[in-house]
Amino acid sequence: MKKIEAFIRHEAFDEIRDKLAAMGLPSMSISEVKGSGRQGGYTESYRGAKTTIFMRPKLKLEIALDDGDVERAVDVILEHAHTGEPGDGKIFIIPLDDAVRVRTGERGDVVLAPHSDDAPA
Amino acid sequence: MKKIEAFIRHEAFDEIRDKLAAMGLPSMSISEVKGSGRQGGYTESYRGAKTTIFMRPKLKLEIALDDGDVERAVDVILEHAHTGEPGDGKIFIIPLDDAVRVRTGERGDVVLAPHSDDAPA
Amino acid sequence: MKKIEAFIRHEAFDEIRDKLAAMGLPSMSISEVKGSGRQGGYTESYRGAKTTIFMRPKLKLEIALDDGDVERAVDVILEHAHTGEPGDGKIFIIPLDDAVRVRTGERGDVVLAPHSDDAPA
Amino acid sequence: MRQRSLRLGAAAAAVLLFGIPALAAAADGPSPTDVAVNSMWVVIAAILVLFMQAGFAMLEIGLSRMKNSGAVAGKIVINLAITFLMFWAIGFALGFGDGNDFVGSAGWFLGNADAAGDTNSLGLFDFGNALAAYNLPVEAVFFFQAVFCAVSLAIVFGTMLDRTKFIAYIIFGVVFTGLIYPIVAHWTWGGGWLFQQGFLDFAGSSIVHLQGALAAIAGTLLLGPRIGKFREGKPQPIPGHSIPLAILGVLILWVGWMGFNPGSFLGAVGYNFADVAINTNLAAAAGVIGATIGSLVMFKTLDVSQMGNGAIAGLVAITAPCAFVDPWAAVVIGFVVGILVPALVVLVDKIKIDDPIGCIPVHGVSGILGTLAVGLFATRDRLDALNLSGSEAGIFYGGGGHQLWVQVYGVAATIAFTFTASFIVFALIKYTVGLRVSEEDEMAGLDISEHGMYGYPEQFIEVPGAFPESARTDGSSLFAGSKTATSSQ
Amino acid sequence: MRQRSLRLGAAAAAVLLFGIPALAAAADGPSPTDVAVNSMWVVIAAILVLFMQAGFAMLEIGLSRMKNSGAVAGKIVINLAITFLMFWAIGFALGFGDGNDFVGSAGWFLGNADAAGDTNSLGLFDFGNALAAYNLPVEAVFFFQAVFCAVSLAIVFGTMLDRTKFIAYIIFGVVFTGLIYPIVAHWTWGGGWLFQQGFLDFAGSSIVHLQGALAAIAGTLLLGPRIGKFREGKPQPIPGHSIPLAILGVLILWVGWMGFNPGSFLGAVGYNFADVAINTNLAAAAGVIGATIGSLVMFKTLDVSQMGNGAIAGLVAITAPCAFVDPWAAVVIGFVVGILVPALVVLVDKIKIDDPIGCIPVHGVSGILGTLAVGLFATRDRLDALNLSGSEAGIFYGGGGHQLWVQVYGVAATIAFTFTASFIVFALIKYTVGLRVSEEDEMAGLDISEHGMYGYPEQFIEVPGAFPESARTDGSSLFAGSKTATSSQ
Amino acid sequence: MRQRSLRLGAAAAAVLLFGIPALAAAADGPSPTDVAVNSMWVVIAAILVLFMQAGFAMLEIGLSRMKNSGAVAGKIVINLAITFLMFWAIGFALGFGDGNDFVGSAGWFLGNADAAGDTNSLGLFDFGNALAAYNLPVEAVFFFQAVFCAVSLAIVFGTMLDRTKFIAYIIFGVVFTGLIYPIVAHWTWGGGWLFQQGFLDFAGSSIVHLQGALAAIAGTLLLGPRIGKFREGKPQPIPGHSIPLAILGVLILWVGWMGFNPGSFLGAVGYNFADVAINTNLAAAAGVIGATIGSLVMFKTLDVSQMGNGAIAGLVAITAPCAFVDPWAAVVIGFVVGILVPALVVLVDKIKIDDPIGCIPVHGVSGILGTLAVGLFATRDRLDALNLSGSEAGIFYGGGGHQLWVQVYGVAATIAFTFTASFIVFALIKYTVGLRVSEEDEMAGLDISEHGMYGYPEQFIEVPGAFPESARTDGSSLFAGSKTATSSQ
Ligand SMILES: Nc1ncnc2c1ncn2[C@@H]1O[C@H](COP(=O)(O)OP(=O)(O)O)[C@@H](O)[C@H]1O
Ligand SMILES: Nc1ncnc2c1ncn2[C@@H]1O[C@H](COP(=O)(O)OP(=O)(O)O)[C@@H](O)[C@H]1O
Ligand SMILES: Nc1ncnc2c1ncn2[C@@H]1O[C@H](COP(=O)(O)OP(=O)(O)O)[C@@H](O)[C@H]1O
Repeated sequence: MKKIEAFIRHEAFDEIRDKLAAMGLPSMSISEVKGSGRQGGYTESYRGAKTTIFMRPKLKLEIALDDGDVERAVDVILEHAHTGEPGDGKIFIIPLDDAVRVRTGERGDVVLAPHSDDAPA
Repeated sequence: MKKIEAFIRHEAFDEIRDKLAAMGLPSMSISEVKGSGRQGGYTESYRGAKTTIFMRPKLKLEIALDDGDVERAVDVILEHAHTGEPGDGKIFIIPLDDAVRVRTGERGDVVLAPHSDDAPA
Repeated sequence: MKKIEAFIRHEAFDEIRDKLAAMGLPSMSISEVKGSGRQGGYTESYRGAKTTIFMRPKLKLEIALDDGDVERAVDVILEHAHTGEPGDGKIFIIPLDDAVRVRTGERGDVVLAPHSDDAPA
Repeated sequence: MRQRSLRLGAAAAAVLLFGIPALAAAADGPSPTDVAVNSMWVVIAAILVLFMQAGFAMLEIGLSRMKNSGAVAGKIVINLAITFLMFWAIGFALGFGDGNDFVGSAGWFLGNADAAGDTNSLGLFDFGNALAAYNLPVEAVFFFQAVFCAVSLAIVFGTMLDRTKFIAYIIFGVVFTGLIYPIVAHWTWGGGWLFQQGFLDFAGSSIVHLQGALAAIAGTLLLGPRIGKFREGKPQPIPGHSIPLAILGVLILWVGWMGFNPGSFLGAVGYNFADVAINTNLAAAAGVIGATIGSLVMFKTLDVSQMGNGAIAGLVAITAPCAFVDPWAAVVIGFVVGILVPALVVLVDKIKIDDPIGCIPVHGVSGILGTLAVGLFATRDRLDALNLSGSEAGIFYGGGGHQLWVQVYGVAATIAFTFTASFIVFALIKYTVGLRVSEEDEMAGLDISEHGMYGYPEQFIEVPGAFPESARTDGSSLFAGSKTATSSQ
Repeated sequence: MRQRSLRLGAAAAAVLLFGIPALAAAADGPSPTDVAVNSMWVVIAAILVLFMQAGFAMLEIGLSRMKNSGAVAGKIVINLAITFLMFWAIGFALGFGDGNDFVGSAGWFLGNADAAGDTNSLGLFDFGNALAAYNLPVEAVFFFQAVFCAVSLAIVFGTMLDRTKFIAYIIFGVVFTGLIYPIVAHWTWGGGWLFQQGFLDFAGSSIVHLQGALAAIAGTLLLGPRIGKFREGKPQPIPGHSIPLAILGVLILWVGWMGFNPGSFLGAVGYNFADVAINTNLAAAAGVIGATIGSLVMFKTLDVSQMGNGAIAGLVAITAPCAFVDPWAAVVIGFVVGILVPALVVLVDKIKIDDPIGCIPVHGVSGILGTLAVGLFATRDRLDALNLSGSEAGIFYGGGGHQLWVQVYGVAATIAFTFTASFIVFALIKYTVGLRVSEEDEMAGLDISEHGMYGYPEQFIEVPGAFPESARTDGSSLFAGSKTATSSQ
Repeated sequence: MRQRSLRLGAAAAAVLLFGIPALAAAADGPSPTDVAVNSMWVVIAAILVLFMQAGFAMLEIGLSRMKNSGAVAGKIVINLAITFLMFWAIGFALGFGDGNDFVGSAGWFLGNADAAGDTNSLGLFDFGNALAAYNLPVEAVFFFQAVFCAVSLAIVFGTMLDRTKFIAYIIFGVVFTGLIYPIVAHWTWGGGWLFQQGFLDFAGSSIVHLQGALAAIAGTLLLGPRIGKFREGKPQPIPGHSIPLAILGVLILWVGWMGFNPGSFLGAVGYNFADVAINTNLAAAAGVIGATIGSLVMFKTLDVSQMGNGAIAGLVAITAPCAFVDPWAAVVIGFVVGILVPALVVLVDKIKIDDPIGCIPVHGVSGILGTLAVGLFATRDRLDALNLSGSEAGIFYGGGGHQLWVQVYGVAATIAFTFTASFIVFALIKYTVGLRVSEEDEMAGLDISEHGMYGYPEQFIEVPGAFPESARTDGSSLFAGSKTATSSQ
């Protein structure tokens, strides 16, 4: 069991979700973050005072999945989040000890098994 | 040392926190996320154009704790976040290498020890 | 490869980022969270009804880095986030299995190597 | 046409010229200039009162939850629309047309108004003509009275925020503006039985504000509090989502009241409407001070929403007496209702009524107190200047308790009728189409469950772009009962 | 000075006293009191119309994306400024000065106006003097006409939200307020050729609203839809970020219209402006009802932005006929355009035009239908009262089809001229300084890319404090083409 | 009663009829119609000025931090309340009552005003009666002057946003509206010594705006900049949280100014207030253009808040000269102050004053320049029309430097008195109850630390539901010094 945490551009998300859902991996969470990396800052100017903002808005994508699905998911993200410009983001893979489905109390691999978009397990 | 990451319904949070605090586990963090899973999307309609939103608002709960407290905490979350309907969410358990308390610089298990609600360690 | 997750006061962030960037670790992400711990709640009052809010706004800082950089980064955070009052926050260190740079597709340690502020790898 | 003795309607502008001897012009009919001046003032006042809809919108939106803000906005717009149409069709005729002591029956659809600007072209009732009032086209009177009715309706739904079905707003709006409000208005401003008893309500503390509050209470009792308002019997704060918009609303209402009260002379020439404006401002100001002190004493905090409520409480309370009392009395009246507001807010919480915008203290209690205040503070001089020989001065001005008594039963009659009628209508709604949305819809927010889109769609997380349409989407009708967007499977 | 027969301009206020026989005063020149009354009404009406800028600002801001909200705000302010200056310099002279049948040529910079309050001190054209109209200082007329022009310009850019370069707003604004709008206004309100044909547009359904919409369409065609509006040919919702602000905008516009239409008599003494106010309100109300029903039928939801659009559609449509038709006709007109709005919104989507605020249905189609409605519903009585002997009653009042025909070619002429002229200007802009921001800037939002700062800088994540200035920051000029803040390296 | 020669007050409306010979009516006392017309205009103008409070609220809220937005809203409401009560009790008497050259002493609590609508029923001072001015009830004059005072007070606190204790607002408000403002107002508008020198300030560039700015500077100097405003000596952007609300504020202020300046004739019959409206609009427009150019040149960006500041700078500057200068001069005045705004904003930053809303450039410097502009651009014709024989035409109109000199020392006297008095009051506050909140409270935001609740409680993360009350909660009084909500343990 692994968790993918990907920091990506907002624009990339729609296609990534569509593709993952089509692959049986519609389960995921997103949140808003701000990040810095190799992408430069930008200038904000207000009433004559200027400042450089290094932290740019990014989307954080979290997907818990079976070990066997990790590469597939990474490939999808790489494909759609890639522009080649700095700011494309990074993907991190984190080990998971366990997963629990709240609705059923099930634990372990079954919780992360691929499934179609809206079929309750 | 483990970290629990639970994606739950907003409504469940109050009781979960009360119960965890009563158990000596008041330390936690929450954030807003949007997620999809087995729960279906919903329709937004605006000026005649319709779209299905798959990503629904959820609350992400993060709790770092001692290995020994994990099951207790999972049980509390399961008890209060459970409705039996799709959308109840998932709990993930992640290994932690270390924990540091910024106020004191302490490290390791002591940082995650259960404590009463507002007693500085 | 590790990931640092630090829950800190907002005020501390600027200096932490400056220092980390100066050390070659400008890559990071932040997000808004609310948290409780040893810091007490505060009272909100509205139209005569009062309530205690235990969850206070905090900043969550996420930094993926090489194992060798972890202590340096922790030290920086400790230095600037520390006030000695409850509410200073905590730092968690999480093992990473892998890291991928979306722009280049590179994987592993190279992705997390220190770099100057805005030099594309 | 009914015969009436020399009772002179306060707000109905059947008023002798105010401190100006020459009535010759009036005898010959007003000059074109005077007609223009009178209708300009009344139309401008009506525009200011129309603007109050924006004030109510901002106040109610500001004090609602984010997820219901669009629903509140939509409600204001449709209710304003309903008011104009219903008042035009039947409300104005029932309220202001000639008829019997209880209800009018002339002027349906403004029929026979000739657009030529003759004064009182509808010949509504002799009330005006005999006294040189209504020296302006009937359309100006209609405009003014219609926006008053719209204010009363806007008040109704403030208490019912965040959980009421949209269709309930519509149905109740039709009945209230077409029937309930006009009937009560007729009693006083249409020359009906209360008016004949000497009941005084210059600009509507009871007729407009109390009525709105009564309907609100009736609706709320049938509706119940919002989910989460009471936990283990204790009231919980459910703060409105935008104090800035709420205070914008308060300021717009304050401005609008400059039409509401001073415009209620229904004319300009011969009236000292500036005096009424001053009384109105002083009461509002004293209301703010009162509520601020009250909030500090009771809550130990400077609650901004309470300050705003204080202003409105002062404005509501001075609405009935504004032309009959001296400035110092206006200050006293405003201060008293202002300082009561925080206590009343707590009391309303205590009796487990959920009143998000403070409608009951502000429009209900302050409306009653303001109406009664006429019986305490009205001065003989001012009544005489308005030729109100059928009414007595207040207790503090040697008039004895008579006027207070009249005010009391005027208020009582209004309460009895409006509460009962509203309760019946809301009950009918409740047991037919339903009054309250489902629990799921309430949790999800009315915006998404009834209007298909959030009021602030980009907050808090913008999910970028759009998603392909899905077969799973739920297109069931809003009017068919409880549609929910949150649990669509 | 041109000779003109006894054609009487509706909106131009060359109107006989309305239902009042005594013209003596007019013959001797108006009294100081009448001048004060007339100018007070027109100035107040102008202030209300000026206030509509706040309405457009809120409506357009509310229906734009959060990241572009500051740009919309800035656009409104600078366009208002441009209008006043251009209209003062040349617009008023071209539009309302004496001249030929197509354009005026007197009164540049309000020159020769003497500030002394003489009526028509510019001696613009005999239109007024001959008929006792313009009984007010020329400055009041100027103020009123200038804010009308500002409304027309505000409409233009609603459709072009979220993607247009700021410089394009400025350039087009200068040409539109200095040239395009005044010329068309002159045709009718300046006593030009359309006026002489008996064309009737009381307050500007075609002159103000349709013109704005035409320029908007021209601009939009050259601009293209927002990124993401159409996905695989299907229109996607790009919801505005704040329904509360949008509805505040609608309510302010509704209030402002109480100046727009009733003020278009350009005087008060002798006019039943309250009647016009009633027609206006009824049409707005019926528009709301129509759009609500339409939205429910077409979209199966109570779309709040559509309710607001319905109100404005009703207001736009009644603008031309408001003084010529009876209240029932106002209701019909408002309802028809209201119920059409949702269908038209879908249609506009179908033909792949991206119109975020519904400008085309609301100001375009409703403007046309309102103008044509004069040919259907105008009553002989009302035309006579206004002494409009050159115009015919509508079809439903036995006037035959003549007036409708005149209205049709008036609309056609307006469309032909304004669309062509606007298209040319926008095309020139497009191929010189550019009309649309770069894709990067559009994604980043106009606020940051053109104005250096977000409209809501604290949302959604507040990055606390400030960062040291960096050499990397991009200081290239906004006017030098596409500056982007998102990809500065 | 003081003897006064035939000095004629500009703004005080002691003005001969403007271009109209017949003064007969005035000799016999004004007709009821004229009284109605005059008071209608002044009351409506006062309502517009009252509405400016909503403008200041939105502007200041928009330019404040989210966490302080509720505090700003509360401040506006309570200050408005204080103004009405203090001005009624003593301010009006000190400012406008008959008295000596420095201060008035009649009309406390509007005493003896008889509500009957007699003109000048207080018999305040002979200023008006002798000259046929004050042809309206004293209540109208009071209303107008009270809302002017409220504007001046609203200005004070803009600069002091985000860090001032609420109690300081209240105390200073009481002193300023009860004492400081009335005294300076008396010098000119009460017929005092400045007026007798021929000093001209038609609607208050110096009396209202400069005074507000002076008090603001005094307060700010004692208060210091916000935390984070200067880092290592460099000014940092602390952007306001809502440009849309700020621009709504600007537009409301612009609209309100249509009452502010044209209403300052204090009457309608015989005055060309439309002319003043035009000058006012042109200056605002030119101010926008100026500030836009200035922002582009200085900042290389189209700063929306600067555009708004430009509008207000133009409005402030034209306030003194609006009735005395020709339109072209209004354009010049507006443009000059507009283009200066961005430079002044930078300058204020340079001298380490933290002025979040640009009060110093906009109300201070523009107020001074506007007042001085009278000495440059006033025309003899206009002064004669207003019968201002005691004042000279401006330098550009052959009047020599005399009037400029008078304007200079009028400004100097205002600066000396108001700055000193305000500084003393703020210093007393600082060293008693305290002027600034604790650092903790400032970081947490004034909303939560002083008002118990955020202005936008749902942003950014809604913590759902409510929590059980805790013993740990801090109930210490707000007035007992520094209560903080952030560190309550
Ligand atoms: N080491 C890291 N830790 C946490 N977040 C990171 C890290 N590196 C990058 N990110 C996130 O990814 C986003 C994009 O990074 P980017 O500048 O594209 O990285 P790179 O220079 O490697 O291409 C950043 O804004 C940040 O949110
Ligand atoms: N594999 C996953 N990775 C990340 N988040 C998930 C995952 N599965 C579920 N979630 C989160 O939990 C929420 C609820 O999921 P739900 O639909 O109840 O899952 P299930 O179908 O297993 O019951 C989702 O909206 C999402 O935020
Ligand atoms: N065990 C934990 N799990 C998750 N977040 C935590 C935990 N402990 C602390 N936090 C985060 O750190 C913030 C500050 O904690 P604090 O009260 O300072 O902890 P301590 O009492 O150990 O000093 C909290 O508001 C919360 O966001």
